[in-house]
Amino acid sequence: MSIQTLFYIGGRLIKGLLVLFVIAIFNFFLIRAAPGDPAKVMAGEAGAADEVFLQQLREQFGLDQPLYYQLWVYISNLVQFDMGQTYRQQMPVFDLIMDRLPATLLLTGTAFVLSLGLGVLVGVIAASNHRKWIDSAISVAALVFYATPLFWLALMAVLLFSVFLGWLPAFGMETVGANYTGWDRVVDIAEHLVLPAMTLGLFFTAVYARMTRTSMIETSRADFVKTAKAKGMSPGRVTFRHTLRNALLPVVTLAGLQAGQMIGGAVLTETVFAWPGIGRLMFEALFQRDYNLLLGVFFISSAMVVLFNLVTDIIYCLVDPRIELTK
Amino acid sequence: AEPTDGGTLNVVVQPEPPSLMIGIYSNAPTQQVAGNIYEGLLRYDKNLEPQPLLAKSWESSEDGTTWTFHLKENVTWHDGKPFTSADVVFSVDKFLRETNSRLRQSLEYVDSITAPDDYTVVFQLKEPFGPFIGLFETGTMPMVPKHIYEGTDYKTNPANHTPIGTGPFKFDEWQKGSYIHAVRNENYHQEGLPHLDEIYWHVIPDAASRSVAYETGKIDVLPGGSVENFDIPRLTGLENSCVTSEGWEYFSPHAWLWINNRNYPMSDKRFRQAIMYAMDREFAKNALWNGYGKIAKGPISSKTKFFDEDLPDYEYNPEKAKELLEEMGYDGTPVRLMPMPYGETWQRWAEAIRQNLSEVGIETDMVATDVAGWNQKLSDWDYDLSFSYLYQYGDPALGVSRSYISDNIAKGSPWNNVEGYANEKVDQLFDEAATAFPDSKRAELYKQVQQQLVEDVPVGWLLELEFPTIYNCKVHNLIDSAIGVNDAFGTAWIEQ
Amino acid sequence: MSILRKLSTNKVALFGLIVLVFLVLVAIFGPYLYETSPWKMVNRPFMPPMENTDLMLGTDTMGRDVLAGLVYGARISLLVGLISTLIALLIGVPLGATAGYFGGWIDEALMRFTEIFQTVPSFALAIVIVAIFEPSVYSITIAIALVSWPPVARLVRGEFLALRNQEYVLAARLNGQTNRNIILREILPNTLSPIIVMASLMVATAILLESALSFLGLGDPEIMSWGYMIGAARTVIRQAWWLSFFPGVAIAITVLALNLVGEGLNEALNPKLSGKRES
Amino acid sequence: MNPVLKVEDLSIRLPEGADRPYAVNKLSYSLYPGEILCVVGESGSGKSMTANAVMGLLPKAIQVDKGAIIFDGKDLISLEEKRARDLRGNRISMIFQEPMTALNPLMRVEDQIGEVFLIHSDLSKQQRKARTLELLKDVGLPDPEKAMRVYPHQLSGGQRQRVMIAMALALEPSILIADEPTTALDVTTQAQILHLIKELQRKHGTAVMFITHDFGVVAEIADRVVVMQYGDMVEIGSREQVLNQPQHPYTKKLIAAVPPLSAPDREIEDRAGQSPALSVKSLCKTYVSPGGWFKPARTVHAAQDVSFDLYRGETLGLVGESGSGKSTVSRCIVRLLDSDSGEILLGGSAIQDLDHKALAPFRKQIQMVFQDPYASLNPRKTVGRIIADGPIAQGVPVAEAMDRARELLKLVELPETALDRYPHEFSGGQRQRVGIARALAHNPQVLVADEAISALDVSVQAQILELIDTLKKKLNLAVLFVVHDLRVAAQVCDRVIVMQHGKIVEAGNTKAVFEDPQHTYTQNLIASIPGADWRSEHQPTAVGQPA
Ligand SMILES: Nc1ncnc2c1ncn2[C@@H]1O[C@H](COP(=O)(O)OP(=O)(O)OP(=O)(O)O)[C@@H](O)[C@H]1O
Ligand SMILES: Nc1ncnc2c1ncn2[C@@H]1O[C@H](COP(=O)(O)OP(=O)(O)OP(=O)(O)O)[C@@H](O)[C@H]1O
Ligand SMILES: [Mg+2]
Ligand SMILES: [Mg+2]
Ligand code: NI
Repeated sequence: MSIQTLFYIGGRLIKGLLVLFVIAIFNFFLIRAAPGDPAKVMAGEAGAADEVFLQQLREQFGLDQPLYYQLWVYISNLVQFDMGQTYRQQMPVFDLIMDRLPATLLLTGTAFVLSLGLGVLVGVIAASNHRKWIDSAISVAALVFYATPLFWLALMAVLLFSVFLGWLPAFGMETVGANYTGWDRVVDIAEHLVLPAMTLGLFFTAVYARMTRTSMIETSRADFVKTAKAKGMSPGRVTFRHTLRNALLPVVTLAGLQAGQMIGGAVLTETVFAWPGIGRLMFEALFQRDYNLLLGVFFISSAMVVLFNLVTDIIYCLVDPRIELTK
Repeated sequence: AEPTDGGTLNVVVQPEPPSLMIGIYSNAPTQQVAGNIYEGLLRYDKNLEPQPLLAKSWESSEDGTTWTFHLKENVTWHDGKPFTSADVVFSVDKFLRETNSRLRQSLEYVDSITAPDDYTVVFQLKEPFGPFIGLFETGTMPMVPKHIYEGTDYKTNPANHTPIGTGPFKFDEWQKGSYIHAVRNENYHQEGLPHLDEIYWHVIPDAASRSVAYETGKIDVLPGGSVENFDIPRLTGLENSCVTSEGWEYFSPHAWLWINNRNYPMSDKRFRQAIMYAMDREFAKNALWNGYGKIAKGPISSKTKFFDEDLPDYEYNPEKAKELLEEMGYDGTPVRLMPMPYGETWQRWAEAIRQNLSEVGIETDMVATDVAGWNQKLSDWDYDLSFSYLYQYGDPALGVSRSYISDNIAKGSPWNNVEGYANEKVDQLFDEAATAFPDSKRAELYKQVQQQLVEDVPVGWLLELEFPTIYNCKVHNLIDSAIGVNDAFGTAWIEQ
Repeated sequence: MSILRKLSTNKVALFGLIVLVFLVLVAIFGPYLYETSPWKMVNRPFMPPMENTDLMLGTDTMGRDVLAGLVYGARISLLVGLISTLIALLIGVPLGATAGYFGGWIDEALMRFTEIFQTVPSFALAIVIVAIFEPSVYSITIAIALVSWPPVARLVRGEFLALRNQEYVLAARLNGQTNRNIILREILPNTLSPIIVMASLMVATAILLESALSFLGLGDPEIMSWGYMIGAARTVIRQAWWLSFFPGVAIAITVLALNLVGEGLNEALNPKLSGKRES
Repeated sequence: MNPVLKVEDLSIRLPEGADRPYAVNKLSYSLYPGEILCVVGESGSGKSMTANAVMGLLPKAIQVDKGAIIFDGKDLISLEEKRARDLRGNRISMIFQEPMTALNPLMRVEDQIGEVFLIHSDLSKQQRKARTLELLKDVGLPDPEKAMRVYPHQLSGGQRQRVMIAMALALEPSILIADEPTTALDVTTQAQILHLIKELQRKHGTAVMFITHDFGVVAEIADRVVVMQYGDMVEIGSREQVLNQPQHPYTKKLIAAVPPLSAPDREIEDRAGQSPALSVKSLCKTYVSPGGWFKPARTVHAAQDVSFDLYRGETLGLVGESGSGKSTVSRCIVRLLDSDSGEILLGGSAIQDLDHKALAPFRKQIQMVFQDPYASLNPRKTVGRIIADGPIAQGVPVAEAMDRARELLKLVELPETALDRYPHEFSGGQRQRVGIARALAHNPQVLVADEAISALDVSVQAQILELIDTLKKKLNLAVLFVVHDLRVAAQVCDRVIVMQHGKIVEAGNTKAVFEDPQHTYTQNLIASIPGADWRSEHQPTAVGQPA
């Protein structure tokens, strides 16, 4: 890696941080626009509360300060990578998120890898059988999965695989209380992972399959593919050595964009499957008006997007020699 | 059968509690877990009669102003320190006075709390307070360890994360977002208890997932309200599935429609009465609550002391409602209806009532909110119609009067007299009834109050809710007090 | 119109178009078949489909007619999809056009702005916006629009970047036409095909988004929509499969039809894909 | 001698809805070892189709209807795919028109060439590398060692075409099919590539099927020529025969349309007393492509100290290789680009610094005709609006502007009915007429034509050139004619300016410059013109006049 590339990455990171910073401020005000505050929610859960109690809570959370001051405190803490305390759990936001992030990364990562692998494979099969029945079958299947609401699929999957067939656990990340260690634990988690990763991944599989198919068909009309054929290569070799590599470029871009977005998109899946990730954490934080936590989740997931975009760029540069990481 | 020792109990807790420090956080999920770790001085059987717990006996003076409690002598905290009367005085007089707003109001009646010796505590009241002996349940008056909390900032004390109590189970681990784990307290002060080895409270945020968890045997106990009502018949129909409505006697949740008495047309009594006649509460009970519960006649639950059997009924009668509306000259002004954001049932209920009202000519606009927004709007009195259900805490002075007395009209809380009903006569009757002595006198006063309120319809009473607890029949003795799953599972045992 | 003719030669797209036209007809005229609102409790709850000829698709948790809900829901789903897409276009097209046409720092600034919206996970942002401004048809539509305009802006910007140095644009500049005229009359009409294709797909996505929001309990309580129906039926999926099944199928079919039409349009409008030679 | 390839009665059917039923109809000819057979014909005449049929690279939708292609005793059309594959790239190879896209952008040159050995031989890795290096040396790539390791985008067009040739000749095929391999290149590069192909062909005795539409190229390298029109072969014969005694009227027409290289005698008007319509003084323009983080900015001096005068009634040619700055200069003049320094005087007024508003009146005086007849007309507007929108923007009432558009259509020899039609309904030549009409809508004094005919077929080129010439005379225009085709420049320009690297290296009367070029660059340029000998001594045929 050249110095230039390093500078490029550094530059991108700085730009990314600036974007994150603006997002943090934007979110800060957005969230405060919501009616109610965390003290009220917590008081509400208690089933009874008076002004004194509310006031105590607000003081404790620093919510009695003027808004601009709160923003100042938040931002100046953020600059030191301190995201504050959660109101409910009374622990550092960062710790809580880091507690939950691995679960989300595991889920989205698995779904991502599966869907990308499967999607590309299926897309290639469809493209190389362009206009034959298998292409139509794949295209129709991809479209159906693309058009079916995710949560619906999730519910159906639970019904089928957990309730009727009893093959797979319906929720959670591991068997609670089993205290598995080592390999057993891996197997246990893997079992729990199947359904959520599948439901989350199916949609994206459809997306990548469609994209790969289109891109393959388009690329297969390129001149250099003709050159390759003119060399007397077998169709398989042409597909894999020439067409696929070029056709994957747009898929890589899309995948990079979506990898980041998937984290936010996992809210539904995490809810249905009780997966202890940050999507759900965000959802709960929102309704509990746990400002710090919500801002934290947003910050971290936006940071992930920035990070993934950068990684995509780097991968793109490694795959495509025409792109130089300098602008 | 004879109880057997051992086994793991898997319970659902919904939502995940904010903390287990029951002295500070008095909400239901906290108590459901922490009720096994902390204890109060007394517990209450299903007839709301006090039973010994940390106090082995108690007595009151003739005039009901001096209460003396004798504590058990072999009680230790989970960290091994002995539990004494100093802990009681600290807990009630210092800690809870500061942190527990509900108890704080009742403690207004208490003049002093003293500990003549290590195992005796004396409460001196300013005047007789009817519900006093009902205050000693774990959720209302939990004992907290003085040696840990004295002189610290209670809210930020690190021990809040690792609760120390005297209960039958000890806190072990809390995987945020997944489960809370408690294990058997070997040194529990009640001989032979607890039977269970450990308890897991599982956090499963989705109702459908919770019922699947129960079906697949991952969960043994679904406390009331943790699955959608529609699922109850199916789940109870499963093999080995038991169900009980018991364990809510102390709380007696009472549901009603908030009616903002300040604004036209709700300011007109006839309009409020029309609403009562327009609502098909029987349908709602059957369609939405699976027939569980009982239609509420008035402000006091039929399970609570001082309920008046002879109150008139507001039966479902749209014609009557229309007449009343005509009589008052209702001009068709639409009213806003704000459902309670506590799950599907309440949403559906709002839809049903909306339909009921539209059939008698009252048009409604639905206002959607989430919990925070709902709290906010109610406390700001920015609503026309909304829902709520409140606990009765075994005595009208604790759980009923708060919603109707004019002293309690204050912006900022959704739990007081939010409807803005003010009636001097009612105020006075409630006031007298709280301190009247003995109970027969109180009953007379409460009867009058109920008659008056039912006539005025400050709120639209809906249903005495029942939250059936569904559990695997292999679990025995699950519910043995008036607070049900919110109490410790000390006597519960699992058939091996 | 030649686009229509081209579409009609593509059987799959034609099928999508027919389905879509049918849905639109249902959305427009369907509700007139029912005198009362879809909220009316007409029969006993949980009546399975086909049991009563008046209630072909059965009743829901509260005894409301599922078919009536579907018919009314078509209107809302399509409307939310259409309007949010329209708003997204109204934000994205001018923004992308300005950025692409003028370039330079204007482009840089506008693209940074777009990037902000692209960096926040969009579904999460939609949830927050709806929750904060309280679920209603308006907040939902706006939230969907707010999270779906950035791709439009990027697309339009790309097209403008590519077209602004086309010779016919240069000719217009030489003719002394104003920038506004050039943007609106010269370039914009030539970017319409990709925009139309994207819009048709966005409508589909918006319908899915709306249903996802409703599923999470963030639907408009005033209005019967497919998303609401599934969201409400989700808790009784075990007792009454038909309650979530039919609206689920309705969504899938609508989205599918929109996608088919979108793809057909893409094929008809994009010579690269049509298999014919460019000329 | 036996032919290496025999095309027998070949017919290729086009899919339904195409402009004609057959891409290639009953085609028969032979290719002999060691010869270069040129296939010429206008665009769409089926040249590429034939080549693709030989290579077995026809698009799926297109089928050979009947006929045979005999190679080595086997019919390539009925040959099973696996066997045909063995021949491709091995015994028969092909190079394509677009060197920019014909190479895989993601693979190093070395790997792309090496692949041929990988498929058809069992050379070891070392051997493959050695052979590749040899090949690259053979095709005259500078620094072949380094060239092996680079990616295609790091090479210039000519270099890429050399790589393609190296790849095609890797296994010493019997037949090389070259489909317009030089069309996308500069004259000088073209000359080099043509030379290279000829040289290698001699060295290896390869038979070459060379597809082109440029008769200059034919004259330069062909042994025999096949002329095609609408899928039919209209003529076949030796180079001399076809070029000098064409038999078929179509061939005659094509050849007549090729402008001779020598400039005709022209009356040189004395302009001493006249003031120029356009005067450019010391024009400079430098492109600075912005550097990134720590990336040095790239600067290109596209115009340096460019000065010339242009008078009404004359055509001034601006010639030079690709990238020499011709377009830059012409765009600066019409103020599509802002120049860095220097003066542009239009009818005596300096316009280089005027802003959008102040420029408006001057827009009428100077107009431009663009290169690409497809890209220069807005596909969504009617021809009438395209022509009239300029005047309308300048405040002319719509009805009046439309009337004027009608007149202009007549002027450029298009029917009035064209007014309400859209550009896609017209041929390339007709569109270019619309473009000219648009430029004339303002009654300009100066007309800038940037490669206005480059994208057209030869016969159409001639018509457009004639039109411009007529209009110039009729309207007394000053024409700045930007062109890279020196044959054209020689024919139509009164004076020429030769540019190289943004500088004017030579200027003067056309005849003088062509007959006695002073600057070595000009000499080089003229020498590179393919088929320079052919028709240069010929008596000039008047442009566009049918032979
Ligand atoms: N993929 C295709 N599908 C349908 N028709 C095609 C296709 N490719 C070429 N054609 C048609 O076949 C005919 C011959 O085309 P071909 O490419 O052989 O022309 P050409 O002589 O090589 O022209 P050019 O000089 O423009 O390369 C034309 O009418 C063209 O429109
Ligand atoms: N917008 C631009 N930015 C940077 N460099 C440019 C730009 N436009 C042209 N150049 C460079 O300026 C030089 C002159 O370009 P110009 O287009 O004027 O050449 P030309 O003589 O018209 O060539 P051609 O015959 O290919 O049209 C070239 O090296 C080109 O790469
Ligand atoms: Mg060709
Ligand atoms: Mg140029
Ligand atoms: Ni590197």
